[in-house]
Amino acid sequence: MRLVTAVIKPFRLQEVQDALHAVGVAGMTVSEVQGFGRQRGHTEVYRGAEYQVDFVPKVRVEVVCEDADADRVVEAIESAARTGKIGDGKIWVVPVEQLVRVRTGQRGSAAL
Amino acid sequence: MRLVTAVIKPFRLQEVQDALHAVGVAGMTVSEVQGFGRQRGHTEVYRGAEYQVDFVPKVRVEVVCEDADADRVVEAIESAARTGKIGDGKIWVVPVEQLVRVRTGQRGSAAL
Amino acid sequence: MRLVTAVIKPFRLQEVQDALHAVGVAGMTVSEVQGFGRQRGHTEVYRGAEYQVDFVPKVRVEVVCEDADADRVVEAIESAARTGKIGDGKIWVVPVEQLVRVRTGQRGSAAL
Amino acid sequence: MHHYSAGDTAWVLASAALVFFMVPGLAIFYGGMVRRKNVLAMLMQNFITIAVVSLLWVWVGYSLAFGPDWGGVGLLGTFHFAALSHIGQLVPGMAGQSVPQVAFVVFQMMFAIVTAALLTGSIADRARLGAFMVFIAAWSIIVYAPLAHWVFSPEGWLAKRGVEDFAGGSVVEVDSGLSGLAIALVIGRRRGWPRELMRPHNVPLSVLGAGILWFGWFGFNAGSALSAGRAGTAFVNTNTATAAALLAWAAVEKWRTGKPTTLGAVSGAVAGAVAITPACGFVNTVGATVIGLAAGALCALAVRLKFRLGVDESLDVLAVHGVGGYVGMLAVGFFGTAAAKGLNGLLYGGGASLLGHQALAVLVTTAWAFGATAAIGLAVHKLMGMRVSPEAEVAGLDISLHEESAYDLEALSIGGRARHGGE
Amino acid sequence: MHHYSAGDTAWVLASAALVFFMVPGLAIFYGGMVRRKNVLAMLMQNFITIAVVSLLWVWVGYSLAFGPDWGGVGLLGTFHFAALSHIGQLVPGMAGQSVPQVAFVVFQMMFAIVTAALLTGSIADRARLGAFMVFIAAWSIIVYAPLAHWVFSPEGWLAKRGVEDFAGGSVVEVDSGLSGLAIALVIGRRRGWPRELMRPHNVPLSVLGAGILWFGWFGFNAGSALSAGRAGTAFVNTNTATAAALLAWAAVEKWRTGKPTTLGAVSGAVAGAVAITPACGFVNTVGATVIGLAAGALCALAVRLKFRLGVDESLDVLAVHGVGGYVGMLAVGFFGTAAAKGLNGLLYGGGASLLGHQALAVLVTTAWAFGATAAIGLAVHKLMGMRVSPEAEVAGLDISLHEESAYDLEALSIGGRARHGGE
Amino acid sequence: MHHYSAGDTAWVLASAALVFFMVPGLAIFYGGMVRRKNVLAMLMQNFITIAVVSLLWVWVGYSLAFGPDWGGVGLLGTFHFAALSHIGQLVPGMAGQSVPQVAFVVFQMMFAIVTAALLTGSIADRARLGAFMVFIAAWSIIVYAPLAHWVFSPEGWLAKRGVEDFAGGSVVEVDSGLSGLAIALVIGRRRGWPRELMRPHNVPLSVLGAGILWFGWFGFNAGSALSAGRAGTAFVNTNTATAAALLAWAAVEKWRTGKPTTLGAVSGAVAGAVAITPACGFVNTVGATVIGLAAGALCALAVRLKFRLGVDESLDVLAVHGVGGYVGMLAVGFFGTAAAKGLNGLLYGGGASLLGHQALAVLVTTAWAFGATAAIGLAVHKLMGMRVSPEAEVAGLDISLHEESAYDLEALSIGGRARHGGE
Ligand SMILES: Nc1ncnc2c1ncn2[C@@H]1O[C@H](COP(=O)(O)OP(=O)(O)O)[C@@H](O)[C@H]1O
Ligand SMILES: Nc1ncnc2c1ncn2[C@@H]1O[C@H](COP(=O)(O)OP(=O)(O)O)[C@@H](O)[C@H]1O
Ligand SMILES: Nc1ncnc2c1ncn2[C@@H]1O[C@H](COP(=O)(O)OP(=O)(O)O)[C@@H](O)[C@H]1O
Repeated sequence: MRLVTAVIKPFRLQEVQDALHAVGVAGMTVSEVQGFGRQRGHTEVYRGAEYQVDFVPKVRVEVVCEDADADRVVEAIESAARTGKIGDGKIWVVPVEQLVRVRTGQRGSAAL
Repeated sequence: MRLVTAVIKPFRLQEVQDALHAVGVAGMTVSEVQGFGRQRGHTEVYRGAEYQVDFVPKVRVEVVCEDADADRVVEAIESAARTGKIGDGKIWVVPVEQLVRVRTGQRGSAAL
Repeated sequence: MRLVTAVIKPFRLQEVQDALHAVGVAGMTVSEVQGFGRQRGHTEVYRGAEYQVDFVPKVRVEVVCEDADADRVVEAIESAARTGKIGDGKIWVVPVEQLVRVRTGQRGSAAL
Repeated sequence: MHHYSAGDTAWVLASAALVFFMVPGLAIFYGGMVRRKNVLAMLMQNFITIAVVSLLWVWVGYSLAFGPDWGGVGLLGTFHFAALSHIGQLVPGMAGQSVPQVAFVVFQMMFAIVTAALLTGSIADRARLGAFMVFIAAWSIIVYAPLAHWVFSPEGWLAKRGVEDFAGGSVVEVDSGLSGLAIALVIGRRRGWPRELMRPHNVPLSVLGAGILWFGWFGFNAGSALSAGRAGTAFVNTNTATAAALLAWAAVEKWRTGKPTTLGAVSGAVAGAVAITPACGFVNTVGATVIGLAAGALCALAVRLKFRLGVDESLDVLAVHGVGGYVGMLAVGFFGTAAAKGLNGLLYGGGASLLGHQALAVLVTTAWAFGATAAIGLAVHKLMGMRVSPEAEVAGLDISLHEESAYDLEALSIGGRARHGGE
Repeated sequence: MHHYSAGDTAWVLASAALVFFMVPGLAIFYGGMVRRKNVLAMLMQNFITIAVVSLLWVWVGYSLAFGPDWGGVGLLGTFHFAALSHIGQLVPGMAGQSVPQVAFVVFQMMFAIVTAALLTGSIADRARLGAFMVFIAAWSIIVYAPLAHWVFSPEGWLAKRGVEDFAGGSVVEVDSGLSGLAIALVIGRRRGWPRELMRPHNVPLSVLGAGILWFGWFGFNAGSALSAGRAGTAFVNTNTATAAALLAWAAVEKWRTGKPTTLGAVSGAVAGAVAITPACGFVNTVGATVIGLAAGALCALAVRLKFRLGVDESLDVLAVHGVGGYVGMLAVGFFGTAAAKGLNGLLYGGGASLLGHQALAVLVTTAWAFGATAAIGLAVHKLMGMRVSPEAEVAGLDISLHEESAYDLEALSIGGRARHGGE
Repeated sequence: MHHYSAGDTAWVLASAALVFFMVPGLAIFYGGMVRRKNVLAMLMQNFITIAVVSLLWVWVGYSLAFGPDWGGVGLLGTFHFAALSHIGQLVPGMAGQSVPQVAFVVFQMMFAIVTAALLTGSIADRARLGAFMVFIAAWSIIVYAPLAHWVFSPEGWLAKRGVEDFAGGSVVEVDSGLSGLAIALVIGRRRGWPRELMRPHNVPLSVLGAGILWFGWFGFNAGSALSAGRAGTAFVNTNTATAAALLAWAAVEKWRTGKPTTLGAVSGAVAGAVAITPACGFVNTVGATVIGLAAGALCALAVRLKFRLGVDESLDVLAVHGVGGYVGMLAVGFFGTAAAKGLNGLLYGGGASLLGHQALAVLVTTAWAFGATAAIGLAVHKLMGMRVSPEAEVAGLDISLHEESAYDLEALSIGGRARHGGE
């Protein structure tokens, strides 16, 4: 199995969700993260104290899927998250050795 | 080494923590995430504007452990997190190539 | 490619960021997590109700990098995050099979 | 020398302070309802409104509204009191004045501020600050001051016709509701509305704001008696209608979705306070209760209208203040009773004439507020552009317009560097 | 015609507004102390209480409490003033009335509201809204109104016996404390209490609430003088005792755990204000200081009691208002001094008779509040079920009962879809 | 017997309550500006200040400030009114007293509290609580009470010289600004300042605090008239200057960085209210407007000074209250007009003599506040250590000093266990 992790722009989440649904992904786990990269942060000023905020709010989406589905999942996320502007984010894929559904104790594909 | 990641119901965290302790796990990293899956979200209404909130608050637990301990760790989490109701969550296991304890620079098992 | 994940003390983030920059890392993803380990939490009291808070706020830094760079990245984080006191955190390395830059669709090293 | 009552003056000054406090209350009521990325911009617009209207009021607005009538036609006051000159004189045309005119100036100033501040709710999350300032300044002088003259000044043409508006059902409520609609139409919908999630980012803040509004409304309504001795009736009726409307709104929600909401309940309270505003000195407990129930129910139904019409009048100034104001103004025609004060309405044997005056006031206010506001709004929009760029809207106004971020609630703040004092 | 003082009336109306403001203050004081998932439900209960008690009060409650006594036995008022009829008359039996009765109605209304609202603290995080409404309505009429008649109405049997309760040590404080205990016993413990982490979700909100309470208490206590000229003593004593109690509570915490807490300090302030409530008009600076110190220390110790007893009286209404009320009521028997007003207490040569009256009032209030509240609570619980389902309790009342969520503080709100206006 | 005015007393008591409310307002104004890990400590310091100064004031402070002068030299009052003995008498030397002395005691008490509370802003995030308490107690008695005597008591030496300070430009504002600078120098910079990110953790809280301050300032300034009838001018001028300063500060920011900030705007409002404090009863609309504009602009420029000087006077008490106080005190010398009250200033044909008195007051206050505060601060620091350990500072004062955590905003609170009632 594979774990696909995507770091995307927050306002693309809904599209990504829909795209994943379209390729048959039934579940995912999402969290809020801060990204640092080519996309610049911004300046904030409070009573003359100027701060450079380096980080940009991003959303991380994690999907565990069958090995065979990984490419499709990556592509679905990719096209749904793309705006073409700097900071669209990254997707990476990691091998998963075991997956368990807690409720039933099912292992592997059955746990999806 | 292995990285065991579990996405569980927040109110089971304490039990999971205790169960991990019982199998000799000395450390873990926990974060708040939003889950999407079979468990339905809920509706919110604000002055007639109705929103479907798809995500359910979950807790992610990450434990790095010896290869040999992975199964025991998974099982400990599994039984502690199980309520038998939809949305109990998933556990997945990923291979880890290196582990470092920052304080001492220890590598591998010694870093646990 | 490799995914280097570090769980560090929050107030070392800036140093880690600088150290990563120094070894040529151009991007990273950061999130707030709660850590449990040798470092003790603290007590809180509210009108006589005493709570033991087990978790300590930590920051997780994730960096995807070339296989060849992984060691350098680990070492950079390690020395920047080290205070020598309990709770300095862990770093672990996981293999990555694919990396994609969403904006351009670039794969692998080109996506960094 | 004219003799003033220290007690009445104490009450009017305390009331003025209470009405002032409604604006920070309104700011957080609205601020809690917008998304996190726009909350400071909302607060900023409210405080800017306080500042701009305050200065305009003492320099010219008050005089236009309450100065000696220009030509005796009841359309506008003169500049006689501009910059508070001649302020030691009596308020023109007002009977039995027991408070110094300067106290009346500050009391009425707070009304001018609150009314203007309400408009921030209609255009939440998308207005440029500079254009907003120009708009709100023009609006306060061109729309508000004349209307205040017509109804609140004893020399105004609607007042002379016998319109009964105790504390501003027309001048404040219908006015802001219709002006809000107009300016919302001018500025256009928020990006993503009504498709995207735009839920309130901090409901407790809004609830506290509503609590402050309720608190301040005692000054607003009971202060309008301009006399401590006559304020009690307005005070109790304000509370009764507000309470009744809270329950009515919650009941409508219970009926429609099965679950009453907290934001709905406090919105109901505001609707009730709005509706009793013109009526509080003219009705009894029965009237206050019925007005509250009606306002709560009707405003609760009215908030869904904008989705039907496709108008992003964002925080429901029309549905709450407009509709509530209509209910209250017309209700005086039914429930007004000479046993309290003023004329008898339809239900107390006074016939339809009072109702007629009230309807006239409502019509005039509707037309004036909508028309004049639309005209000003279009002019400002044309000349300066009232709307931020799409990028700024997506990023949020707080960062885009103000370089600030509302919250930094991480356990340990991370991810930034200081530059020394901005040098 | 009776002559009223505009100054006194201004003070009583301003005080009524201040006391009103205590309820939103209380709502956020309590709201900050509950877990995030229940904060709106707490606010909702408080605002619902305002609405329900307000309406009941003007329609019947006031008349039962302050109407002409039924049969002269001092147990209950008649319906003479129901719906505020005959409100132009004087308050029965009250000497030297310098404010119109309608001002007295609103002032006393706020007391009825605050007292009822305190009970929301005892049953935090688990009550169904409908059943709560029925309970609080019944409680206000059956428990509160008679007690107010007994002590606050000059025609009440305890008042006639010489009980001295300046602003409600018995009627408000002991009453709410014991009623809170009773209803907490009826409704039962929260799931997971006392094992689970239930820490306050927003302490600054609670601290602000406490600040509002302190502010409003000046109206509560000094307003109870019903005269501006005689209010100063009550005002200064209120502040002195509140200040002393804050320090005493902090000192107890310093002694017990080494670290004084902010929530403890402001809870101490509330305890001090509670304790001086019955006494503020009857004592001097020495009395106020000692009462504050005693209340702060004793209430700080009392909050641990519920863990011993295993009673989840969730936000310590008993420990703060009950215990504080006892301290204050009895302290009048010791520190009361005719140099201020009223009779001399034990320490000022007045013997034990005043202390006896105070003890009587405390005993009667304790028995009545606990017994009658338990009876009403059991009846409502039996008939309707006062408690939400276990699932609703785990998910939190905000989502389960109100379909809302208090905060959306993510940098950029995510994870939801709109349905158009709920159609 | 002396005859009091109920109306004036009602106004002064209401004003006292309003001024009290400024302190919780200030607490959240400051609390929102610090980092999340220190917010409760900030609130705690403010509430502790209320408690400590309240008790000291009634027991001795008031008497030192307003008691019959010791030896007639105008330096200090005697203990005549200690513990509020002889409080039925008149305030020594004050003409035309229409409110009972006890009302004056509470009104002035609030000034003593607010002024002391301002100092919490200078030493944010690093002070030990115990040492802070000792410092603030000593400061209130040694620095504040004498200064209040010199300026506010009619028997004080500066008052007798003809210094015009309507509501505390010297006693409150310059005093707190310079005392703040002194104590900030004594306690030293925060770890990491000015390098690290120290952005405000909750700006809406600060904005609400500013709203409360503005609201309360009407009591502060217009209450200082000690008469309802004469309060109106102070009231309107307060609002005018505050409004003008808000705009001026925002304009400076627009000019300097291109983007006006919300925190800046409300800071401007505070600066304007500060500057009009000494002047509000002595100037007209022109004066109030100019004073506001000047204060807003100058204070906005002054906040950058500390970065140049390398002094971590953390929340800008010097830049806002010090500089604002200077502007206001000196402006009286220019804009004072006998048409309002007091003497004519330079611009109204009064010559430079009034300006001279004002300059004298400012110089004396500067020297006294800075010198005496530095001395007390050094003494306390030497004896007890005013500063927490580096570890406590990094972990945050809330956890380190108070064992509490301000927020638990997770959707579902996790990660802790209860121990039963701390046993
Ligand atoms: N090497 C990396 N490791 C982990 N996350 C990264 C890395 N580089 C970028 N990211 C994440 O991807 C986001 C977008 O990257 P950025 O360089 O800004 O834009 P783009 O990918 O469009 O070139 C960053 O905000 C960060 O969260
Ligand atoms: N394919 C997936 N990849 C990552 N996380 C998943 C996936 N499927 C489910 N999850 C996580 O597991 C949680 C529980 O899944 P759900 O389908 O609701 O219940 P169950 O596992 O009991 O069938 C989800 O909320 C989500 O966080
Ligand atoms: N086995 C583990 N798996 C995942 N994270 C861990 C593990 N052990 C420790 N951690 C993380 O590392 C942090 C530091 O660990 P701790 O044991 O407190 O100190 P140290 O690493 O200095 O011995 C913890 O707070 C936790 O976030």
